[in-house]
Amino acid sequence: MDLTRLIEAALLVASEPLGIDQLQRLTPGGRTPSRADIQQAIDQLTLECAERALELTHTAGGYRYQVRATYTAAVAPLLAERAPRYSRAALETLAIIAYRQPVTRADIEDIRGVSLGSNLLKTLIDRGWVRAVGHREVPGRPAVFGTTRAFLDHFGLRSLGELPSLADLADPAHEPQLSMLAEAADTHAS
Amino acid sequence: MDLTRLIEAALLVASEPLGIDQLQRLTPGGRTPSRADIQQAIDQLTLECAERALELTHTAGGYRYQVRATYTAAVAPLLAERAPRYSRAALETLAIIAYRQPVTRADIEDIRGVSLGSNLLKTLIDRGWVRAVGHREVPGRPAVFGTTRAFLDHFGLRSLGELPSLADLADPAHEPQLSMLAEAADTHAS
Amino acid sequence: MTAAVEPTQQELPLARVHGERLTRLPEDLYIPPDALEVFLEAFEGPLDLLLWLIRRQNLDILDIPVADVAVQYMAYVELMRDLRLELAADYLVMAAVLTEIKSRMLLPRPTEDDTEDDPRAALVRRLQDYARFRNAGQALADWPQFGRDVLPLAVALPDLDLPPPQPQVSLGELLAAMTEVLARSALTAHHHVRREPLSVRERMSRILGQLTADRFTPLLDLLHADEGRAGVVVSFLAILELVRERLIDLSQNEAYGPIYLKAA
Repeated sequence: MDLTRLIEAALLVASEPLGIDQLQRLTPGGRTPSRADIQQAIDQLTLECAERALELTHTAGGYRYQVRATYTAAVAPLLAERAPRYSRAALETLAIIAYRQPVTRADIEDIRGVSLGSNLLKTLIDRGWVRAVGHREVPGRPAVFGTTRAFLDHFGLRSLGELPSLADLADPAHEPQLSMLAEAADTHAS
Repeated sequence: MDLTRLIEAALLVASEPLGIDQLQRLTPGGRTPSRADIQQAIDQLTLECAERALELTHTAGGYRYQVRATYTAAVAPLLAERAPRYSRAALETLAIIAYRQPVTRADIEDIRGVSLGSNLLKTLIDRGWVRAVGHREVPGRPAVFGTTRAFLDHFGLRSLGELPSLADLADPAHEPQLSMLAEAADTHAS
Repeated sequence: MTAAVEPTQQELPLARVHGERLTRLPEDLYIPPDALEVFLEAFEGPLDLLLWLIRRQNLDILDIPVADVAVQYMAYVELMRDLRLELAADYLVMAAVLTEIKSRMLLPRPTEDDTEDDPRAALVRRLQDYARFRNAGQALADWPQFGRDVLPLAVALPDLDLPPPQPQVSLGELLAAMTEVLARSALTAHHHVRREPLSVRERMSRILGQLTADRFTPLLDLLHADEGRAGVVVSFLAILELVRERLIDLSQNEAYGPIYLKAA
């Protein structure tokens, strides 16, 4: 059985990204393939996708097939459920944990200037994006939180280093929904 | 947007087969494709699969991509499907059989202090880890059970003597001569 | 309600001029309360509200006219109160901070350019820090997400008659189970758990498996010289134990004659 096809089959049906270690468990003809063999097969498969609606990406957890973003809007009506939307509070909290990890709940509240809704961290933990990674040695020994590999996989990242640097984000370039709402309110006002 | 690629994307993300009617709801450039257009695209996609690990199948419900059956067995071990776990009762029964064999069902019940579920021994026998090795000459001639070669193989043991020792565990009842003799034998054997 | 809306909405454009006093323009204004509520509830806290006030007027974050901004901030907080929005205590804490900075700004400072002594410095740092994460949160929201922007495949795997996955057990689990059993039986105490070396118990099973109930097997067939003295001892002990536990029958037709075994 051809290793490239075997890897293709595994990646087509896997529900999580597969790393090279995992792919080495595919043993065509009873022989464990070398990492180089697998890398070569992956390169081949990546090439084969070039003209197609799917792509082979490399994230922290390994390799994953996905349908290119170009087609998402067109095929979305065929999907059973829509992806959930996360609140600004959740995304800001996630960003603080991603960039400043490990952080305590108090650190997050300090940066955001508001106390954290009780379910917010739980939502991120249940989603598998955040986990308690230890405790800070201060009174009360509060838990410190960090992001997970599932977080990187979800955002298609190989490492946290692929996120834009905080310095680049310092410029208040874009005003999100808020300004649009304000304009709507102003329009009503005048 | 190319109709063929759009159909490819739709078939890749759909969890159910899609019929031509459903595929006609994909409207690249706002134009509803004809059935002939769709058939042509499907033929093209079928052709593209020829050398690959997946195939485009046509069932009563419509078209869907699936991995060729040749690869199922090879990739199955990699899939995320979690193996079930044995109950505590099953683990204890297995342990008693391993450490105290040959034992009857009544022995096991006596040691555990509870009666044994009817399927429990059958589960371990079906798994190939336990077998009836004989009968005890008492009324009813109950079967006595022992562990098998497959049991040793699963745990990577050459013999039961390699099982972790219970010597350190609190066990007041010690058989003097017999065990000393046999331990001497073990020492010789190793 | 109208009265509360009025000053805020009218002051804002005028507050752009640095240092200039706000002029109240008495004018009737009306914003549907629902829209206003949605708008106000969208603020993620006092820092968010302050940032919005500053950016909306294109103010320099490093040179915030605290007195003006404090007035506007309080107007919004009052508005939230009037609308009976659930007002986080954090908003009131910030109001106190602004008031304090405002009063310290009135005190003479050693040098005008000394930013370290600027009473606004701590607030500016907090605002800048929050602004970064506010943008970072937005960047994450915009980032391509798996399942939202790029879609997972739902390619079927044809179901061959594969055996269902079997539970895996580790030696550690097995030992833990036995430990548990022994601990319990020690507690109940009515049961006396016997222990023989495992090599003997294993040999007992093996020998039992070799014997049948309908035929006698000579003892010597079960003792293999190639296992060495130790192996023979283990087999012999196993046979004795099997006899004792009434798992096998042992027969000898004459003194010193061959010994035969059969399964019970």
